[in-house]
Formats: sequence, C-alpha cells, structure tokens
Amino acid sequence: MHIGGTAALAAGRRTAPRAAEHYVEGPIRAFAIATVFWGVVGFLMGVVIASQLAWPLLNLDLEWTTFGRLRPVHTSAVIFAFGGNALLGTSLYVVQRTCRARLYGGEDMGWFLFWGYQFFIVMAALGYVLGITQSKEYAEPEWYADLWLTVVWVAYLVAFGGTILRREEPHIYVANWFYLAFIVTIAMLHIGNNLALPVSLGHAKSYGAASGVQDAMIQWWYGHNAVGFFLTAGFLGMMYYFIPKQAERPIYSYRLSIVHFWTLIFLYIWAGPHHLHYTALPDWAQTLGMVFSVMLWMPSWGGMINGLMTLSGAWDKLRTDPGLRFSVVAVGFYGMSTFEGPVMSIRAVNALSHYTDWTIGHVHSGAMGWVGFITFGALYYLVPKLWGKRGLWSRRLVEWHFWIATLGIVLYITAMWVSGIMQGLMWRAYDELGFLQYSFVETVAAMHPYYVIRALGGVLYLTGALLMAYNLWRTATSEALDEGEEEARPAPAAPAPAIAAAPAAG
Amino acid sequence: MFRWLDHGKIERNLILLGVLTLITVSIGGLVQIVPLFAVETTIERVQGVRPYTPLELAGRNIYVREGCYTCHSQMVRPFRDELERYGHYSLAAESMYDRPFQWGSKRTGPDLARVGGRYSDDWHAEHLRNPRALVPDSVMPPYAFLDRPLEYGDIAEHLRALRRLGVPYSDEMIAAARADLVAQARPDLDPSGFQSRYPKARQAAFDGDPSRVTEMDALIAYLQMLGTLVEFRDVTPEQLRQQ
Amino acid sequence: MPTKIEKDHVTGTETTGHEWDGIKELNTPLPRWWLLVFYATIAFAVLWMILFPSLPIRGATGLTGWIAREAVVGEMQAHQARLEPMMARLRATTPGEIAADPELRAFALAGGRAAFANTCAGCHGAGGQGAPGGFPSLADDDWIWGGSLEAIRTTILHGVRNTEDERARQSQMPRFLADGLLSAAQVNDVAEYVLSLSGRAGDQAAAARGAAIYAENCASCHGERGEGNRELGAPRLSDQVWLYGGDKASVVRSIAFSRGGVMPAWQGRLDPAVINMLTVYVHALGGGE
Amino acid sequence: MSEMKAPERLQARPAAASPAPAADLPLYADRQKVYPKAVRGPVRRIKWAVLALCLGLYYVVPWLRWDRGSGVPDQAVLVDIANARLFFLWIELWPQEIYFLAGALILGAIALFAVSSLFGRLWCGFTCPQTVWTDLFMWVERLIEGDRVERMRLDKAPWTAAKWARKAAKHAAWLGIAAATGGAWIMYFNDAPTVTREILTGTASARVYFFFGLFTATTYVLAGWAREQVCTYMCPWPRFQAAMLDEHSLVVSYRAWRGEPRGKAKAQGVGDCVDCYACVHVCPTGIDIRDGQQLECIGCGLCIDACDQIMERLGRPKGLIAFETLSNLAASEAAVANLPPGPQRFARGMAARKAPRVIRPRTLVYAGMLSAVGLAMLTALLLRETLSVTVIHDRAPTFVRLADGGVRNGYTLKIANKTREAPTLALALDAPAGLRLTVQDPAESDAEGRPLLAARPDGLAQYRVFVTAPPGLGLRESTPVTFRLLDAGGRVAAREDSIFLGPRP
Repeated sequence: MHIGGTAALAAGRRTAPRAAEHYVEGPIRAFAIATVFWGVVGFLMGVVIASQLAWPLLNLDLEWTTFGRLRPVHTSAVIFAFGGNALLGTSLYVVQRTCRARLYGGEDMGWFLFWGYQFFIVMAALGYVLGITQSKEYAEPEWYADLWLTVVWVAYLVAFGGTILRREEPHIYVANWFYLAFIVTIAMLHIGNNLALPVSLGHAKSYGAASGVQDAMIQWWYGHNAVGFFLTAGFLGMMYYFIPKQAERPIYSYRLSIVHFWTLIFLYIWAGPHHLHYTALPDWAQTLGMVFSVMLWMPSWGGMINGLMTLSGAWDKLRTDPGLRFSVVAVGFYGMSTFEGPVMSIRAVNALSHYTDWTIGHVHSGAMGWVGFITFGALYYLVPKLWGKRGLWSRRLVEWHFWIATLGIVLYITAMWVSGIMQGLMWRAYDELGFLQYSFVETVAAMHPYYVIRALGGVLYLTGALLMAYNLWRTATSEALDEGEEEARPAPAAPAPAIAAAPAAG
Repeated sequence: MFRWLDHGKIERNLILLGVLTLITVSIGGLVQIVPLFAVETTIERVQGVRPYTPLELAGRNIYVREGCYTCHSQMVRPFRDELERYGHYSLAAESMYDRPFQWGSKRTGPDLARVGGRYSDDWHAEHLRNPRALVPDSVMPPYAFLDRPLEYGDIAEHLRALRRLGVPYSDEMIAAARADLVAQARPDLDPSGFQSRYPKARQAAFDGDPSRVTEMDALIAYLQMLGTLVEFRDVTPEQLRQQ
Repeated sequence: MPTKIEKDHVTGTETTGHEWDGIKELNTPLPRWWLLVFYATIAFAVLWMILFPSLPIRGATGLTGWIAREAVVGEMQAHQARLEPMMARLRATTPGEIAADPELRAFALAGGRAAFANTCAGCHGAGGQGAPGGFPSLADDDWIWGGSLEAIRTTILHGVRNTEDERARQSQMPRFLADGLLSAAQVNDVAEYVLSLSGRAGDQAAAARGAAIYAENCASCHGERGEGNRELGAPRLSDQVWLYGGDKASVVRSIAFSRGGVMPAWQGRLDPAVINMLTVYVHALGGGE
Repeated sequence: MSEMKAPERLQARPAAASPAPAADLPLYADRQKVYPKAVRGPVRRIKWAVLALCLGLYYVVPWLRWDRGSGVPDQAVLVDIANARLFFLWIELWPQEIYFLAGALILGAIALFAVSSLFGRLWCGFTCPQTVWTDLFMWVERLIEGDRVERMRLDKAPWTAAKWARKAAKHAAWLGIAAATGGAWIMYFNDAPTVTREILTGTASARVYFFFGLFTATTYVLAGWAREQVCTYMCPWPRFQAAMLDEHSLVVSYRAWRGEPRGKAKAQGVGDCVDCYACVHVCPTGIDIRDGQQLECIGCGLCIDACDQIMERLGRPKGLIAFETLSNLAASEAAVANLPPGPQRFARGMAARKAPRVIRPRTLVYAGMLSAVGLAMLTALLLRETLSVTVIHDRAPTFVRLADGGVRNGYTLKIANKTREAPTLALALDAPAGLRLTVQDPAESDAEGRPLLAARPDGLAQYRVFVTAPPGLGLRESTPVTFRLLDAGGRVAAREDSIFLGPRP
C-alpha cells in the first residue's frame, strides 16, 4: 500500500500544474498518504488487541504479539502516526495558504519533516514490539527515539514559524494559533516528560529523571495534554481551516476564537491530576486537577460552537459535501467528549469510572469520533485538491464509510460505557454481611460480551477506513477526474462507479 | 475587555503570540509539579522502603518491557472495597524508587501494588506460563518465554545509572550487584552478604528451578516484594499526612 | 430547493475585515449562556478550592477538613461499627458454636481471611501454605499441636515456645549431637531410621542400627513407629510432611542441633472475636479436624 | 437545487444583529428571546398526545407495583443501586448482566438512525425530553402570561406589581414542575412511596436531596431559560441528525416552488405564500422555515399547522409547508420551472412527487441490524442463566501435600442464583478416576453419595470444596476437571471447568 502510495504521489505531481504551484505540496501529499496508511495500521492494531481481550488465544504465544507490547503500537499508531501525520500535513498546507507564503525551507524542509517523522514512528513501533519502552502511557519511545523526535519537532517549529514570518497577510489566522500552540506545547511536554538517563550510550534502556509521585504527576501533565494539545488544539486548528472552507462560510465568531483559545490553552494544562484521583498524589493537586477540568468545559465548547455555527447558512451542504458531513459529526463528538471529560474528572464520578473501560470508551468517542472524523473530513477535501482532481472518485463510498464508521463508534462506546460502569459496580459490591461480593476474576469473566461487541465496533470502523483508503486511492489515480476535463463530472447524488473503469496509475 | 486588550497586536506578531502561548501553557504545570519536589511531606515519612535488589530491578525492567501497566495498576486507592480487596492504600513513599512509576490507569487485571506474598512462587510461575491453566476466565497473555536465562551482565551499570539519579545504591552494592542477583535466585548459596545489603529481601528459587537464573525468577522476585516493604502496623496516621 | 439564508449579514462591518485563503471571520459576540456557564464553573471551582485541600501547604486542608486518606479511615471505622453486633456474638461464643451456625461461620470465614492476611500470612504464607524453615502449613492434614478447633484456638491464644505467655505450647527436643548425647555416626544412623519410617531409607544397614538408638532416645516422645505425640508437641515422623525438610541433610540437622520455632501469643493483641474468626478460618483451610 | 438565497428577506429575521464597529460590540450577545404563538392543528394535537404519553409514563411508571414476593422491592421499574439490581417488570438483572442495557442502548441508537433516515428529526421535534418539557413550560407560560403578543408586551412593560405577580407565578409553576420532574427521577432509584414521604418529611438522605435538587435545577434552567439554545448550541444530536438525513427523508419543508414569489393574498402573479409570518411566529426556535433546511429546525412541524390554517382561511390547498422529501421538492421544482403561479403550477408540481422511498440500502441495513440486535437480546433474555457456578481454584497454596503423600486441591464454589427459590443441588465432579471430592461443610448427600449444596435465593452461596488424589495416582502437573451442579431431576443446572494441580512428576 505504501509503495503504491509513492506511485500515486508521482501521479499527483505530474498532474498538478495549478496556480498554487508555488506552494510546497509534494511532502503534503506524502503526509496525506501516510495519514491513511497509519490510520489503517492503527485501527487494525486496535482490532487485534481488542480481539485479544475477547479471545486471549490471539496473543499467539509469541513475545512480540502480546497485548502489553501491541497496545502501545495501537495507541502510538493512532495518535502519533495517524493523528501526527494528519496534523503535520494539514498544518503545512494550511499555514502556506492562510499566510500566502511558501513553506519556510521549501520542499527540502517538507521532505525532511516527512521522512524524519516516519523514521521516528517506525523506530518507536519497532521498539515496542521488541520490548524497548519506557512504559509511560503515550510516551513509550526510549531516549534515542525521543531525541530524534526533538530534532524533527524543532525543525517543524522553524518551518511553521518561518512560514508565518513570511506571510503576506497582516494577521495570523486562528487555525495557526492553534497549530502553533500545539507545536510549542508538545515540544515542552515532550522534553519535560522524557528527561531520562540512558544506562549507557550503548543501551536502549534509560531511567527517568523523576520517580514515583513526581514522575506520575509529570507523566499525566504530559499525558492529559497530549490529549489537550495534540488531539484537541491541533485538530481544532484543522477544524478552523477545513470547516469554513468546506462550508464556504465565514468563521462564526472572532472574539469567541480569542476567548476560547486563551482560556483553553491556559486551563487545559492544569487538568492532568484528574488522572490521579485518589492516588498517592497529594490531595491539593487532585483538587486542582478536578476544578480546572470543570472550568475547561466551556472553553472546549467554544471550539464546538465556532465550528458548528460556521455551518449556519450552509446547512444543506451537509448532504452535498460528504467531507463536511464527517467534519460536522466530528464536532458533535468533540462536544460530547468534552462534556463527558469534565464529568469524569469529578472525584465522585472518577472513583467509579477510573481503571474501568468507561475511560477507554471516553477516549475512543474522542479519538474515533472527533480526531478520526475531522481527519477523514479534511482528507476528503484535501486529496482531490492535492492531486488536482475535480472531486472524489465515489461519493457513495464516502457515505458508506460514514455510516459504517458511525455504527462502529456506537457499538464501541456503548459497550465500553456500560461495561465500565458494570465493572466499577462489581468491584465495590458487598454481600449482606458486608464482605466483598465478587472476586476480581468474576468481573473479568463478565466483561467478555462487551469485549466482543467492542471488537465488532472496531472492525466496522476499520472497514470504513479501508473504503476511504480505496476511494482516495482511486481519486488520486483516476485521470478521468483531472481538473480541466469538464465532461463526465458525476452529478452529486449519482452513483459514481461509472468512472471506475478509468485506468488507475500504479 | 476588548477595549484594553488589543488582540490585533498579538495576532500580528508571531514572536509575541508564541511567547504568550508558552507562558500561558507553562503556568499550570509549574504550579502543580514544582511543589511536589519542594514539599517534603509529599513522600510520607515511613520506614522500610529500600531500593530494589538487583534481581528485583531486573524483574521490574521486565515488567516495564512487557507493558504490564497496560492492564495492571499499582495503586490501591483509599476506598473501603480496595482496602479489603488489595490491602492498605498505596503511599507515595512506596514508589519513591520507581523509574518509571507504574501506577497504571486501567485494571483489565487486578491491582498489583500489594500482590507481594499473596500467592505462592509456584502459582506465579505457573500462572505466568499459562494463565488459563490456573484461572480459566483470565484474558492475560501467556508469558512462557520468560523461562529463558536472564541477561544480567550489565546489572551493575543499571545500578550506577540509578545512583546518578539519586537512588542510594552504595559502592558495595554496585560492586556486588551480579553476585547479589544470583544469590537471591539461588537459596542454596550463602546469603549473608546479600542479606546484609538488602535486609528482609527474600531468597528463593522463584521459578522452581534453583539451578539457573531466568527472567521468570526476576519477574516473580519483583512481584513478590511489591507492597511488602512498609510495616503498616508501626505507622501512625500523622506519618501518612501529605499536607 | 431553497437553501438556508445566512443568519448574519456578510458585510465588511460585521466581519473582522480579514481574509485568509478565502476564509473570513464574523465578529459575533459570545453567546451569553456560554459566558454564564463559564462563570458558573469558575465559581464552582473557587468554592470547591475553598472547601477542599487545594494548596501545597501543610495544614491547608480546606474548610471541610476532608482528606481522602482520613475519610477512608472513618469509612472503615463506620464499617467496623456496623459489624460490631456480629463481633459481639463472636466474642461470646466458642469456635465450635460458630462453626455450627451458618451465618456466624460465613462471617467468621470472611473476617478470618482478612485477619489472616494481615496477621498470619507473613509467616504461614498466603492461604496458610506454610514456608520452609519452620513455618508449618496450615492447609495440610498434619498437626503438631492438634487440628481441632479448640487446639487451634489454644495455639493462637498462647503461641508456641514464646516467653511472653506462660501457657504457651512448650516442647524442646535435645540437641543430640551438639550436647554430646549421640555421636555423629549415631545421628546418621538414627536419621536413616527416621527416614525409613516413611519408607525412604537409603542405607538399610544404618537404619537397622538406628532403630535401637531411636527406641532409646526418641520413641518416648515421637512414638514407637514415629506416630508423634501432640500432647508433647512431637511431630509425626512417619508421614510425608516435613516442617524442616525431609531430605537426609535436614533430618540430620534437626537431630543434631534440634529445632524449635517460636510463635507469638495473640491473646491480648487481637480482639477475642478476631481470634475466634482466625480459628474458624484456619480450621477451614483444609486440615481442620 | 435552486438558488433561493435572498438576503433582503433577512431584514425581517429577529436574529439579525445591527452592524457596529468591533470595539463597540458587547462582549456577549443576549439571547434573542423567542415568543412562540399558540397554534392548533393536527401536528399540534399529535404533539400534545405524545407529550401526554411521555410525561404520563415518566411520572406514573415509578408508582407501578410488581409483586415479587416478600423481601424484594415491589416496584415495577427500579434501579436498586445499593443492592446492585435492576428490576424491570418480571426481569431482575444483576450487575454482570447489564449487557442488556448495552443492547438496549445500541438498539436505541440504531432505531434513532433508522427513524431519522425515514422521517427526519422526529425524535427532536416530538419525543426528546428537552422538547417535551419545553413544550410543557411554554404551555404554562401561555396560561399565565398569555399568548405571543401579550407576552411581548408584558416583557416590555415596566415592572409593576401585576407584572411581578405574573412572573412570580410563572416561575413558581415552572419550579413546581421541575421539582416534580427531579422527584420522579429519584423514584426510579428508590422505592417511590418511601422516598416521596422521606423527601416531604425532610428525612431523605443528603444524596437524595442532592440529585433531587440537581434535576430540579437542570429541568428549570433547560426548559425554562435555555430552551432552543440547548438544541442549537449544546446538543450533539442535531449534528448527527443532519448527517443522517438524505434526499428521501421526510423533513419539515416549505414548498417554495408553490409559495414563491410571495405577495399579498389578492396580488396577481404571486405564489401561495402571503408572507404572513404565521410560520415564524409559532416556531419554538424562532426560525423561518422558508429559508430552507437549517441547523436550528427541530422538525416539530408546528409551522405546518400554522400555515395550513392560513391556507384554509384563504381557500387554498393546504400543505404549503409539509413533511416532504428533498427529492420531491427538487422534482416539483423542476416540473414547475417556467410556469407562472397558479393552479396549473400547483397541479404540475404536486404531480411530480413520488411516494417516499422507504426501502433503501440504508434503511435495510438499519432494519437488519435492529432485528439482529433485537433477536440477540431476546435470545439472551430467554436463555438467561438463572443459576450459574463459578469455581475459583486456590492460589495459595496451589496444592497441599498430605501426610500420606496424597495431594489435595482447594476450591471456592460460588453459586449465583438469580431466582427467588432456594433449590438444593447435587455436586458432581468429572475427573480421572481416583480423585475424591469433599465439601468442607458437613453437607447431606444424595442417594449416589454426591454432596448436596443449597443455593441461596437471589444471592451467592459460597462453598469450600476439596479434591484429593491418593498417593501414587500418577497425575500430571495439571489435570482438567469439571464441576457440575445437578438439580433434583438430575439435570445439569450449571457447570464449570477447572483444574487439579500437583507436583511435577
């Protein structure tokens, strides 16, 4: 698939003589392909490890394929590979266009970022499978990969900032505020959480600079803000460009942008300790984590309102623009999970939900619903543009993707939500003498049906992504879709496969 | 609000925007993290917590390598049900030498903070080899591959690296690291030196076979000491207050 | 079909006047409800920070004085208080009566499990599996001092060979080699004989020699055929269970230097109800008689 | 698709803000208050019926009794948190069975998808609690403050005693309803008569008062104050909803092909819309349906009633606003493309419509999934185990060496009995010959010497069981064994696999 992608890349370059020629686009095409590729890999890994919990035989008795080693592969593939490539690619696309400036560092910088980032991903994932990991959630890569990522990230900041400095617009667009906050904060978090001393330069293993309770606090300062700045601020940047572009409407409120941007980035960073409720972290820090999470509710919703109300006046586009459909539902999921988050941060709720699958369900309504869908929406918009096509190869496939993925999410989060509450209740169930009613393994046995439903939900979501990959592939390679050939343009609702017969390059 | 704050200035100046962003996102972290290092009582003043023995450290590194934290927490919360199920709630002091901390965030399997001494060595060995042979409803992967020799040639280097980070390993401990590692897994060897360096550390043929030191030995040695260091009978409530 | 008409004028005065790649901005004021809810969450946060600990300062616990670690102590005490009627019943009965009453028995077993884990498992191992070096298994069917409820209770109450309780179980085997009662060769022979009692002698001739020595020195306590004597705390030697190891070296060592583990007396340290619960629990581990 | 953008029409819209320089704009915008007018008609009647049904069910259900025998709650529908049981008529679920809840949620979600793809925002407009309670609150408001014009006048009037009185009465009534709502919610989690008495006498627990207060407050704020803002800004469902619609979904639509151009009733050459704003005045979200599909429209259809009344009065055919599919709208539009307003245009446009396509791939998929999930749940419910046994093998020690050299394993058997009976069950062991089964408690035995265990009604019974291998049986380290519980008729009531462990041979 990846090799084919390179061919598509070449095809894209060949067929894109456009006015926007002076923008750097080759690496962005590569980022788009990598996003799809890693998305499929990440979702597949998710299906695999979800199935392992339902059917433990699938651990295969091999040391490289146990849940413990593959789970970081899944999370990193989805967050950093799928999400990261989407963010890097779209940010470089957006910053050039909203600044009317060519990427700082040009094509070479773009390709360095692309290959540098892919190298980091592969290095990290190989490490997990071989057992080289820091075992800190979402910060598993060892010191050598971390160092490399730091190099790439600094280059990214230089390229992004440099492009803004070259801008021909007096003001910096709000999408770029969010992208910038994402780049700066992730740099800070990445370095802060990965300060470590290698056993020696010849060892892959390192020991962290902080230990115990301080390490825990730093880890969740990092971990929660990987959510806050990677999966929220970064993707809000994406939303702020693609939704108004797709809707062809102005952003709803400039002042809401300002207020929610600053409040969001200020408050988010405090929320980490809500992952450590009732732990050995001192109570004062837990209280701060909880109240700042609650205050975060409205700043988070500011982004939802701005995205959504931008649609007012273009509501019918929801049916005619398949990408927009994804974007808007993404915003709906964003609103849901940013409401659920503050609720779960309340200590009494957390006492029940923590350590259970409720948390997993919450994360996935955010990751599948918000991050996934907003990215799909952006890809459906971006790929025809990047490859110089008039539109997508098949709209009907997009619709199938949408409905299959939505069903998948419904199955997934319902199962995890219910099972989480069940597990939490079973842990604290007492018999009438006042002794614990269930042993732990009984709660494990009760989880089985939910694990099966969850795996099914994952399969549906993965299927949707495969449909997208195929559709985008055909879009990039169908010469019949080239811009300039006005005939044969499919009517919006007409079945598109009529043009499927066009020979595909590669 | 918008009279005195001209946001236009900020959004026309990349450096200003970047610096203000950095300041804004720094505050929360500083306020929450710095006091944890500064306030002494963050780590409770209890007796008994010692650095890991070389074998336990090697076992812990296997625990880390296998990503056990993805399914097991090591943090007993102060709830009645957890106290009854797992034992005394966990203290910050008990993970003061943990790099990385392994408190975890998910209990697909049970909490392990106090698993030490709960089950027999045999049970652990068999359970790790084939979890469903002992617990039919378990969903844990099998870890039979841990029955391979432990590579511990560089264990002293690990201790030395940890000492640089502040773990109180003595010169003697570092010098004897390899011997101590072997001694702990082989109860037939003379224990006196090892016992003097790591009081109360348990020696056993953890995997059932005293003739060789395996990864299984190391992991079980680690599991069997988890949560056993602090004698809660001697601890006063005042010692447990963090603020 | 009609399309939705724009809610706001798209005029120069209403947008901010900037445009990026065709994207414009409106300058709509914030929705009031949004601002109100935001203020409400801030008010909630401030209130909560006053009520609960939120400062990294010793003693700054908030107006409620609530501390998670102390709250759970209170919860456990409340739980104990709820259990008190049952505990009172347990104090007032004998283990035998407890075992006969299903409700009391279930309660004692559950409570005994927790008490055992806290008090006894350190030496006797989780589940009473025992530990090498003199910590007997409580789950097997071999008892030195007796495995009836009453015998178990007595052992828990007074302990073994301790100096703190005058009613502690007492027994002391002579140190046959160390005190010069037997020669090394004799110890070897008697060890072979002892092994032969459970059918494991390696050297039949030595065992035959040892028989006489055994009859003279050992049989009075351990019995003619090694059947043991619980009155004296002399273990059975003819079975497969060995407290200090059943290999020859261990047996020789036991004869030569004697053994004598110590168990504390729990009377006075534990609530009588807990001792009764422990008795019933240990009895139920599998070896109860 | 037609291009119906007509900015000049915006002037009449209440939401249009006046242009102002950025610096002088207020930080926040007040809500543009909506004053929906009362309306009569078939849609309104259906809405009243649905409202009465929903509210009736909500308030009455906790009071329904269901006799389950003594010592068991007799409330028909009850979530018993303290005892971790969910009672629903004859079904009593344990925590490990709330997969039924997961199934119900999935069913609900798919049903919602299916209904939406067929009928648009039926859920939003008719059955959503936000809509139902807002409707109720508006009805109260109208009773006390009068209809649209009166309310507008009242709000503009100075604060006289009479105005205070009316406002106070309205809010008191709202709070009353809100309290009843919050109170009823509590009753699903507590015995209704008991908790009602406790709340009224001030003896309920702090937790009850907290949730009572919480739900009262949210009802009052959401239905009284926030109203359409919830649907416009906060609720995620409208986003999904919009994505669920397609060309064949029935949605509330203005037939522009018939209504345009608008004009006075007696004017010549104009369409059927007389621009009377009846549709706008009744709209609970304050929009103009003639602007087409929009985010704020909850699909309640009240504008249909309002418009039909006008059409009737004018002697024109009803249905200028109607539940209509987008494909029909497009078809009618195309059919009347160059026709002038008049009866002929109306007839041509109506003739171009087709019956809505109910059977399409999506609805088929939904129907399939609904039946699959429904069938799975039904099967699970019918095959629901009322008796199950869990066997937990001792972890320490894994086995015990006995004095005679034999080996013994200990197990804990937990018999979960979800019925109210207390059957006696015989315990049988399937294992290699020689292994002996004993139950620790002195239990009676059946004719074949099998120990008899008593299950506890609606509870867990726990037994300690030992399996002993005599010396020299020559078993492997691990031997599979199976425990079976037999009922009085000798049938297997429950079974569970376990293992027998011994030393390495």
